[in-house]
Amino acid sequence: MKTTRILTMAQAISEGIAQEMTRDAKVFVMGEDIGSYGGIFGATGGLLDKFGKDRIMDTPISETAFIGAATGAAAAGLRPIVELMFVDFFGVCMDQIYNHLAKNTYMSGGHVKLPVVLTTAIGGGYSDAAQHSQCLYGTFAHMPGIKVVVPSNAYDAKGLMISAIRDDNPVMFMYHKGIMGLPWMAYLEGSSNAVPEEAYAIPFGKAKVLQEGSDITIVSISQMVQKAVLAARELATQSIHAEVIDLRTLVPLDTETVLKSVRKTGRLLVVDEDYLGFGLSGEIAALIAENLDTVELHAPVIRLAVPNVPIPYSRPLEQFVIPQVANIVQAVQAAMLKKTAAAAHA
Amino acid sequence: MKTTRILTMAQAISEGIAQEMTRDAKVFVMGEDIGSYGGIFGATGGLLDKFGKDRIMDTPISETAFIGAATGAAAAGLRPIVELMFVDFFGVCMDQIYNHLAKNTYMSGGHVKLPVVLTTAIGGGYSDAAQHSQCLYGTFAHMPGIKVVVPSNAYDAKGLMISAIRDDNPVMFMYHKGIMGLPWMAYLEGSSNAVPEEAYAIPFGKAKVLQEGSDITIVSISQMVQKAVLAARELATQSIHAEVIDLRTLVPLDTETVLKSVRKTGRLLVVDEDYLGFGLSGEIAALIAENLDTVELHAPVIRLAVPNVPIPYSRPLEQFVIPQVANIVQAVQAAMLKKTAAAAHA
Amino acid sequence: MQAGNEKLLWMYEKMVEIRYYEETLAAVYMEGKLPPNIQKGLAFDIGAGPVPGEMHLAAGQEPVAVGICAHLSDDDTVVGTHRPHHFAIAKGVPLDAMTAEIFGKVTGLGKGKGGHMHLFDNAHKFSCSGIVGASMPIACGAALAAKKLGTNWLAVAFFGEGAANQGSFHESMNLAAMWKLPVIFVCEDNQWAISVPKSKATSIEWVADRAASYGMPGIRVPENDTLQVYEAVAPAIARARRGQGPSLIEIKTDRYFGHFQGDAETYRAKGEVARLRQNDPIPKFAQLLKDKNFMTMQDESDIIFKTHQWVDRAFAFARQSGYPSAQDALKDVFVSDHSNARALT
Amino acid sequence: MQAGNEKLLWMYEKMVEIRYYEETLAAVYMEGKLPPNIQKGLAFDIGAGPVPGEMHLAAGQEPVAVGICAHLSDDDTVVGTHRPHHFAIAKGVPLDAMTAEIFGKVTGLGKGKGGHMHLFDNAHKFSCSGIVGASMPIACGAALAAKKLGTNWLAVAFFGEGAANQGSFHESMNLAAMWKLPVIFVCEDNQWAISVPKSKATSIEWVADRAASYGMPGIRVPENDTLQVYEAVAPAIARARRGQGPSLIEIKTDRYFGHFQGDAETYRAKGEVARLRQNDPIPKFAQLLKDKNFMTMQDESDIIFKTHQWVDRAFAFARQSGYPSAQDALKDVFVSDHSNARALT
Ligand SMILES: Cc1ncc(C[n+]2csc(CCOP(=O)(O)OP(=O)(O)O)c2C)c(N)n1
Ligand SMILES: Cc1ncc(C[n+]2csc(CCOP(=O)(O)OP(=O)(O)O)c2C)c(N)n1
Ligand SMILES: [Mg+2]
Ligand SMILES: [Mg+2]
Repeated sequence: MKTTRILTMAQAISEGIAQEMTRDAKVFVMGEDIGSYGGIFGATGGLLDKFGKDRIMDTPISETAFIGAATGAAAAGLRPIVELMFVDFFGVCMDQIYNHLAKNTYMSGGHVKLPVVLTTAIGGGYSDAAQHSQCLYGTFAHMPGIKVVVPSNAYDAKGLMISAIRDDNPVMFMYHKGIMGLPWMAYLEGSSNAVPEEAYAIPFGKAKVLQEGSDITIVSISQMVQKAVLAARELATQSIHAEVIDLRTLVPLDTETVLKSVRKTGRLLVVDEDYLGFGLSGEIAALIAENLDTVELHAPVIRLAVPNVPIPYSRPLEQFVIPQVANIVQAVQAAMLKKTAAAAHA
Repeated sequence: MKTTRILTMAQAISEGIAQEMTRDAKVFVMGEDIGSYGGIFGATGGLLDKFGKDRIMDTPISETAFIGAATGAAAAGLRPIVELMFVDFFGVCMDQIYNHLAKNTYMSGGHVKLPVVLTTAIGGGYSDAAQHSQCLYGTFAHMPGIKVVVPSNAYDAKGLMISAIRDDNPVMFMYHKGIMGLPWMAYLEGSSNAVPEEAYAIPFGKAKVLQEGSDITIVSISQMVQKAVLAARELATQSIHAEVIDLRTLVPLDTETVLKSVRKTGRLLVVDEDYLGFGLSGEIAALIAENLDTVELHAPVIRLAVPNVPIPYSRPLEQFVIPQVANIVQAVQAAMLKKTAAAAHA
Repeated sequence: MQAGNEKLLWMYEKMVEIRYYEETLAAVYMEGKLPPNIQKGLAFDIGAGPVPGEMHLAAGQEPVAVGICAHLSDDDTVVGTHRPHHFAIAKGVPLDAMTAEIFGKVTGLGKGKGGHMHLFDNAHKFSCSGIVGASMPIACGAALAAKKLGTNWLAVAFFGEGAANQGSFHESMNLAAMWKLPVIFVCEDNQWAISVPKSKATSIEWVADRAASYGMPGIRVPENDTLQVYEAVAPAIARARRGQGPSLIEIKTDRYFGHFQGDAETYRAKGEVARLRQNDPIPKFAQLLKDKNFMTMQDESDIIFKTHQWVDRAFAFARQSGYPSAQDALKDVFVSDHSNARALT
Repeated sequence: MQAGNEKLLWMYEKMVEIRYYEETLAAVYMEGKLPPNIQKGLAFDIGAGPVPGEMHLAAGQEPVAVGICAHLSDDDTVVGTHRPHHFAIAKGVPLDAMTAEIFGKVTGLGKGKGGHMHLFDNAHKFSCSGIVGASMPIACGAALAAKKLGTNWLAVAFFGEGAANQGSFHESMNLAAMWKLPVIFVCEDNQWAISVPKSKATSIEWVADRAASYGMPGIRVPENDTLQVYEAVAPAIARARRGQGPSLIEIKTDRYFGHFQGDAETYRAKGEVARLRQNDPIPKFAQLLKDKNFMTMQDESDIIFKTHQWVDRAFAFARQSGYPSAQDALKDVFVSDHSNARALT
């Protein structure tokens, strides 16, 4: 009997973790304030009561030590879940993340198995300023050795979390604060959705086409997916039919779904809350540029992302640099009017 | 009277530093083994003898402390040059680099001036494996707040170093080990060239067209520029005329020079020693994809970069993942045969 | 070192000012954040109201800030934490520009770009950071500059007891000791790092004892008492000014509010805060000043009146100031603009 | 704890094996790296020859490795440094696969992907890293696993005295102490971090004294002496196995080669190495064993013969093994391949 309820993404994540912890005694959680506090963003809510302090371990503020310890414990056969409270803090522990957790499998010729899930909060929009509002998934996707999972809704989050825990490789699981459904932060409600009670796994590397459309492809991830869906709804009233793709994971990256869609629509808008330059939006645009032998574009690719500035604190500034639904609508409208030079010739 | 000599890039860098240190008593250098050793890669060779240990300061292996100290000293009016021995070690000190050095100017509304030059060695090709061979300039260019300078030859290195020291903002100065002209590492000899004795500054954000050509644009940076020049030479014997562009700085990025060239050639190959995904090669390809209204491509864009794997140790593996002259030649040949779907139609 | 009358009154004044500042902010912070003005279903909305985002208040921790800053001049550098207001006020950061920053206004210290965890004031050599442990390396740099410039200025790095387990603590202490930098490392032990008590995070009782690892003096201040702080740190200050290097000082203090505003504090024993507040250092200090005839009742009410007026005026200033214009977000990445910043299409 | 005869002979054997291994490697390393076979104008080419890249040798530091590893079994974890061979050999890592790895051959521990700073052997629970200070957090994790699995296994983190100023040292020591993890932190003090002497980098004399900062025992071993190491660490080992938590041990030792091969060592006083070599712990240990009649002349020459044979065979194995095929570079990013790896076009 399959039962579903509407859950918030935070609830879905902690439920996924709890089910895997019940199934597999090797799974445990470490991090700051993940015990009695339940995780600052609720990702480990209720777990301490269920599993006790030997499996739900609050740590000192020593990210290098405890994330490195996750690597060591995983190499020794356990399956740690370890939380970096905000992705913005990665700089204090990046060496353990990318020189060890991400590389030891490769450097050992595949002999060292590191089943670690590194959870972390991303995203802005609530005036937490430059050190607490970034996405940075582009940074992690750039460096090989860690899978990068970035869910946009509760259903996906649970299924992807279960896959992450069962994966024998390091997985970075990045949840956007503005879709966790926290009782203390406004959120995009599309992110709370029906979640089966039973455990289920969503495979990595499969993008989801959230809405089909023939005019333009909107590729996005995380909270921006929710904004893209709202924009697409608005565009539909203007008879512009956008296809909305949620990448769900960046490593592995589902290039086929994107290519297939852009071959159909001939237009691409990438919507991204990470920095514009040298990141996700560039990678997706490049994918099209590399495949122009099989993709025919009607309009140049458009990228919406944080315009290469740190996230400012003040609300009007922050709202200006983070892509909003209105920006997406406008960008699509602009794309519909633009023509590639080649198309103009033809 | 202007005098020039052939210098190695290491010599050019240390000469540039020495001249600025002589000019400005506020400039000093900190780092591991930068004193009596002269920098592991020679970037500070001879400086200890010239300026003494108060201005050429060997540090403990405490990158967070001494790079953070550079930020603090700069805010207090000094102009530190600080060395991170290999860029691969950034993970132990990234918080100080990107949450403080890179952001304090912005977060202070432009009031805090941080004239810091952060020098670091990049690149592989000599079997130093996954923790000592990366480029990672894409990572630093992705995050706003630091200028990113990556010279390909001695002449540029000196002029860019002098600009870096005179700049009132943080500058990451990344020198590739394989073009430093070290007496203990094979290098691409095009990197040692004529360098005026006098001090001179090369402005940031100006790419250099190293060789004009009409068939394809090769965009590159650092050591790969030297490889691209060799490939272009070989291609010329096959009557393929490649235009070779050295970006020189990634932040600021000279998009105009790239666009202008690709408008002319209709073909683009990006050659990059950083990881392929979510980095430099994607950004340059995206630049074209965004500008397809004014750029008409004959062939899809091609990217050559490290194929999303850590740098392997073993020579045949490493040589396989790092783009070589032969790969560049082949990629150009392939590009000359390919057609975009739009061009095929026309 | 004995504090003169003026210094004592200054300390009292600053503590009163800080306390009233934090209490005012606590109230203002809630504006617009509660139902029915927020998204349906929420109990609170952190991003709403005139002061959005996280808010870490320092009520109860005033002795740390004023006891240390009483020894400093404008030439000395202070680097604070994510909980920075008490340090900023004690260091003399102007209330108007600071408050405007906290409101995200263009008249703010950082033109609204920084916010409450990112207050920068060159004139008073004050800065802070939202990253735990980040104050220490930066203070080392300021101290290095002081030394290189041939001055007797010093730098103070404030940090919480939670931060004392961050790698930056160790690296900075060693560097400062090695180079004899004039830094005072000040650990505010309020016993909590968000929900994690010191006893679960720090393997020894006193962070101050870690000074021995670096060959520097370690000073324990066992009570949240202004005069104790002031006197205990004096030798460290003198030592630093004499060019003899850094010291580490740890002060037991109390956090009266939650870690941030909106924190349900379920991890705290019921009544803990009420108990702590019985030891409030401000009335205690007032009593002392009055007992010793350093302060009259009139002085006291003057101080209260004037500091409250300052704070009220600063909040009024902040409220009346305008927001920066949206496009300004693209400026100030660099002091002269050559960034890759570009507007959304 | 007194070492039995067998243990003593094992220690001697391993030291002889390590020394001969490092000396052999020093010679092999130079093959192909000198004129006239390299680029004109170079004195040396680090990337050339059968063993390219950086090479950090541990000759002189054998007592650290064998004195500690003599207490360990295959169930205990060792995490080494950028200078890892002595630890690997003492921990029982097979010489053939290790040497093949150093040659970049497909028969290597990591199929040639790791190289000399990245030796991984699951069977002997050995790993290492080229990042200074990185061994400590990872050893904490291995110890945490040992504890969670209900065993009395332990983990050893080796690191240089230079690494003792890296933040990871502090964080790991505190975490291990807090959680009573069975970790032995072993600081190899060879007095140099590349060209920087300990006296210019570390603000106190003994790293071991930093143990007090964490409430764990600190053990000083003032001589590069195998038996001293073995005996001094015994209580720490016992303590860890009893579940009483970590210890820090520091051993004065000597680096006979340069930091890496090719290092001109201009920073070292002339004759320093010759002086150090007069205290060579291997002949000293041999003499002791013979004096106490634990080892005959015959035993000694058997040991030398057999260890040299092992090493020679390992080098022959490595030389005869093939290189991985280039395309294999795209494999092993993940244990089951779902990476974004893709071949150059
Ligand atoms: C490197 C880093 N890790 C974690 C955090 C999240 N965080 C913010 S404040 C805090 C607790 C700090 O405790 P303490 O240092 O005692 O200061 P207090 O809040 O008590 O003033 C934590 C964990 C952070 N900002 N930076
Ligand atoms: C984080 C980091 N910083 C710097 C280096 C460069 N480096 C490699 S070995 C070394 C010296 C290490 O000294 P020590 O820890 O004493 O070990 P030893 O070489 O003496 O064995 C340095 C600075 C590095 N590998 N990692
Ligand atoms: Mg605290
Ligand atoms: Mg050493």
